[in-house]
Amino acid sequence: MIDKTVGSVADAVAGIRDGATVMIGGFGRAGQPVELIDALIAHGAKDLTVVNNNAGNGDLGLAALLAKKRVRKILCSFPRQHDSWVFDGLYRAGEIELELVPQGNLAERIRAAGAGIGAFFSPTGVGTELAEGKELREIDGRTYALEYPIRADVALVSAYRGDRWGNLVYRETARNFGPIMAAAATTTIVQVDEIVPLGSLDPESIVTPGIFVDRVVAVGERDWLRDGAFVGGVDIEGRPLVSASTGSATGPRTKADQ
Amino acid sequence: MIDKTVGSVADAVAGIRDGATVMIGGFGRAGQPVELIDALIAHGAKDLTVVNNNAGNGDLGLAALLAKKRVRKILCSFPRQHDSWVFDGLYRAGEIELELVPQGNLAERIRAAGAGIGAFFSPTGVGTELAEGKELREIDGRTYALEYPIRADVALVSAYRGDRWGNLVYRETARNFGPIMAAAATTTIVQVDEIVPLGSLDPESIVTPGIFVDRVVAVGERDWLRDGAFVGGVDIEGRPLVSASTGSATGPRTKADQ
Amino acid sequence: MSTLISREQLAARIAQDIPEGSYVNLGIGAPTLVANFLPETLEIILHTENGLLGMGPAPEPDRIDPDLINAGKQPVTALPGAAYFHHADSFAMMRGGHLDVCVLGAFQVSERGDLANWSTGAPGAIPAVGGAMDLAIGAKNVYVMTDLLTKTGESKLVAACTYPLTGVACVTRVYTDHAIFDVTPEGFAVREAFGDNTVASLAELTGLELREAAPVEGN
Amino acid sequence: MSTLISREQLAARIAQDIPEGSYVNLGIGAPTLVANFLPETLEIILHTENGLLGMGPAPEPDRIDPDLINAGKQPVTALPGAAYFHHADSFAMMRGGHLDVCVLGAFQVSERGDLANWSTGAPGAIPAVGGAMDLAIGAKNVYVMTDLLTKTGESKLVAACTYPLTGVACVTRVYTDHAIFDVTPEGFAVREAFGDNTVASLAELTGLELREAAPVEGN
Repeated sequence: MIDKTVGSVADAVAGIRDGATVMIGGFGRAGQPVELIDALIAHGAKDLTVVNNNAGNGDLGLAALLAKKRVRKILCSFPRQHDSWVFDGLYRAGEIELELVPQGNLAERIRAAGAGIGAFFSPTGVGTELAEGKELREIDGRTYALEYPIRADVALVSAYRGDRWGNLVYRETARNFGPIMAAAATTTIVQVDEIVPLGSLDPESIVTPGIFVDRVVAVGERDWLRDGAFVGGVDIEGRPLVSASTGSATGPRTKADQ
Repeated sequence: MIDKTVGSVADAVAGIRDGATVMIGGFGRAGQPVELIDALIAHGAKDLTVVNNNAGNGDLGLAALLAKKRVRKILCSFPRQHDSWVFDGLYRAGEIELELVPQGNLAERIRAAGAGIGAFFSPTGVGTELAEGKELREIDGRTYALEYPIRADVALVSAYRGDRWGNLVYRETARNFGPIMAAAATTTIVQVDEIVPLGSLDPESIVTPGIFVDRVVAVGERDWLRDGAFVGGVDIEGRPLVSASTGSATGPRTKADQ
Repeated sequence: MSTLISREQLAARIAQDIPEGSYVNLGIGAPTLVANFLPETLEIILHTENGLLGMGPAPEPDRIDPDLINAGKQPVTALPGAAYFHHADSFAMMRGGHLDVCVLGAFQVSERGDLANWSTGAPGAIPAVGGAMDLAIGAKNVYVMTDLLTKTGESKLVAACTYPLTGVACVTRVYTDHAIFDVTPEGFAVREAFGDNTVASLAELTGLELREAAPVEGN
Repeated sequence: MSTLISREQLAARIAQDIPEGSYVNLGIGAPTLVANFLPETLEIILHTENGLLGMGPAPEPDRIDPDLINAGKQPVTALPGAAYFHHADSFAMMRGGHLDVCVLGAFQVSERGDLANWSTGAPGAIPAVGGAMDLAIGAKNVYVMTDLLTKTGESKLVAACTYPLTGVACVTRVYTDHAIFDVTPEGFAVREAFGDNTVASLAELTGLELREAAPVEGN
C-alpha cells in the first residue's frame, strides 16, 4: 500500500539538509505552509536558499524562519511589504542575499523545472534592469530574454485536502504557487487540513496528482472553516475577530502590497 | 450580459476563413469535436492547416474533413493508425503536407503559444531526425532543441459542460488537448454536451476559464451518458452495442495505435 | 491653476472606457478604485494575478476569507462564474495577451510608451517588482492611471524615463487628473482634456510636444 | 536452439522489477502485457500519456467508456485515487522525469542505450511517432521489452542503430526472450540469462562483446 501520510510536521520535514534550496508556497499569508515552516525552524536546517513570492509577513511563518537567520538567500518577486520588517532589517544589514524575479518569470521558471524545459524565452522584463545580462532574442518581431528553470531540493506546500497517494486539492487563491512548486522539487512536503480516504477526491478536480508529492501531513481545519464550510469570523491574517466592544483584532493596513 | 453561447454548430463555425490554421482537439475519438468538424465541412472553408494529435480515424470527423480535400497541411504526432485510410491515401498521393511533431513537443508548443513564450528548449527528439535543423544547446550537461509556439486562427474543442462565460469542464481523458488549444487560438469554438447556468460549475474545478473561449454550442448528451451518469452500452467508437445474437457492432481492432 | 479631476472622477472616467465582456486586471493602489465605477448592469470580468478570474467586491468584515485575496493581499469575493488557477496558469494568461485591459499606476511614462512604476532607484530602497512587469507587457490595452504631475510639480509624462523601467513601449493610454493621453508612434496625443486644460497648456505643463488625438470609433 | 521465454513470461519478469509505489508508463503493444502481471496486492500507479494517472484494467464490454482510453486508444478504467490532466501537463510529467519506469518496445537498442522504435525508415512508409520520443527521454528508468532477434535472425542489440533513433543514450535495461541486459558505460552487461543462455552464447547471437552485470541490491 502506498502511504505518503506522516504523523507529524516534525516527521514531515525530517532530513532537510543545511544548504538546501527550499520552495515555500503561498502568496502572502494565503497558502503559506505555516505549520511546516514552524517545523522547519524546530528542525534547525540552516544556510537555506528560499524561493517564495514574498519575503515574509509579520513575525510568523517565513518571517520567523528569516528571523532565526537560517536563510542565506531568497528568490522572490515582492520582498518589500508593509509588514516585511524582518526581511527589511536583514537586507539592510547585508545578512541576506536577494534575487529579485518578476512574478510571472518566477512562476514560469518554477514550472519549467517541473516540466523538464531547459530554458525559455520570456518577454517579461525585457529592457529593464531585471533582464540585464540575460540573453536576448527577437522572435517574430518581439524581444525575449532567456530564462532558466528554478529547481529545489524541497518544496513546502499548503493544500486543502489530500489522500494517501498524495493527490491534492487547494482552496481558492491559496492554490497560487503550490502546484508548480510541488512539481519542481526533489522532495515535496505538503500540509493539508485533512487527509481523506483514497478515491474521495474527484479525479476531474485533483489539482496536484500524487506523483509530485512525497509526504502529506494533516494540520487540522483552518480557523475560518467548520466541517469544510466557510464560517468566517477572522481577519485577513486568520486571527479571530473580537467583539465590537473591545475593538477589532485587525491591525491597520497602511497600504496595499503586491 | 456576457453570452458566448450560440444556437447552432453552423453559427459556431461561421467566419472561419479559407487558409486558416485550425486546431482540433481530441486524441483519436476521445475529445474530438465531431459536430463542429461536420459544421466546418458544411461551412466549406478550404486550404486549411490542421493541428491535431492524429490525422483522422475511419470516415467521420477529421477524416471526413480530409476526405473533402479541405486540408492543405496537417501538424500531428501520429497520423498512421489502423483506420487512418483517408489520410494514408492523400499522403501517398502527395495531396497533403505533413509536419510530424513528437507528441510532447506538440503539446508544449501549443501551450507556449497560449502562454506568450517565445520559444523553449526541449530535450525531446534531440539526436533524432525530427530535431534535424533545429538549434541545439547544452544546458547543465543535457542537450536541448529549440522549439517554437504553434498558434492557430481557430480552435475547435469538445468539452463536457460549459456556461455562458465560456467556462469549461471536460470528461476523463477526453480533456487531452482541449485546454491548451483553447488558449492558443485567436478564436476558440467549443461544443459541450450541455450549457449550464452561470455559477453551477465549481470554480475550483473549472479547467478552461472562459477567458480562452469565444463561442460555446450545446450538441446534446453523449450516447454513453444519461443525465450525466455513465450508462455504457457503446463500443469504443461510441456506437451502440447490438445484442449478442446479432454480433457486436464493434469492428475488429487489428492493432493498438498511439 | 488648471482644472483637475479627482481620483474618483478619474476612476469613473476609466471605467467608462471598459466595455462589457472585457477581462480586466486592476493594479494595486489607485487603479483598484476603477472597480467601484464599473456599472453593475455590465458584466466585466476582473482578473487577479494570484489565481482568480471573476473577482468580486470586498466581503463584509465578518466574512473575510484569508484564502480569497487579491494581488494587494486584500480580502475579496468570487462571483458566480469565477474560476481559480495556479500561478503559472495565471501569468500564462497575462503573458499570452489574453487580458483586454490592465490599469496600472506610474512614476513615469515616456513618449514611446515606456512605463516606470516599480522602483524610483533610490539608494537603499528595497527593490520589489511583483507582477508589474508581466502586467505591463501582457494586456492588449495597458492603461496608466496617475496624476499628471508629481507632488513637486514635475511631469510624469516624459520624453524618456529616468526611473528604472517596468516595460518598454507597452503603455496604450494615460489617464491623468488633467487629461487623457494616447501613446502614438508620434508621441503623446491628447484624447480628452478636462476642464480648462488645452493641448497648449498641457504641452507647457509636460514640456512635451503634444497634438490632438484622432477620433476613434467606440473603444 | 537456445531457451526462449514466452512474451507472457517476459512480461511477468519485468513486472517483478517494478516496486510498489512506482509510477509507470507501459508503451503500446507488448509492454501493455506487463500490467497483467503486476501483483494486485501492490499499488503501482499506471500513467497514460493522454491524461490519466491511476489507470485500471479494461472494462467489461458493455461498460466501455469512449472518453476513458489509454495511449493505444483502447478502453480502460480509472482506479480510486486516479487523476485526469491535460496533454501539456501529462507530457510535462514525463519530460520532467517524474515517472519511475517506462517500458517500451524496440526495433534496435545500441550499446550506449540509443533506442530505435518508431520508424524503420522504409521508403513510402507513413511516419508516426506519437509519444515515443517523450517516453524515451522522460522516465527515470527506460526498460525495453523485445525479442532479442528479429524474425530473420538479426540481433536487435547492436553496436549502433541503423534505424532512425527515438532517443539517444536513454535505455536503462533491455528485457528480451533470451536474457536481461543492462546498458552500462562499457556496453551491454548480462543481468540475467534465461535457461541455457550464457554470456558467451548471447555474445555470439548478438555479435557484441558482453560481460556479466555487477550485482545490484534490490531494484
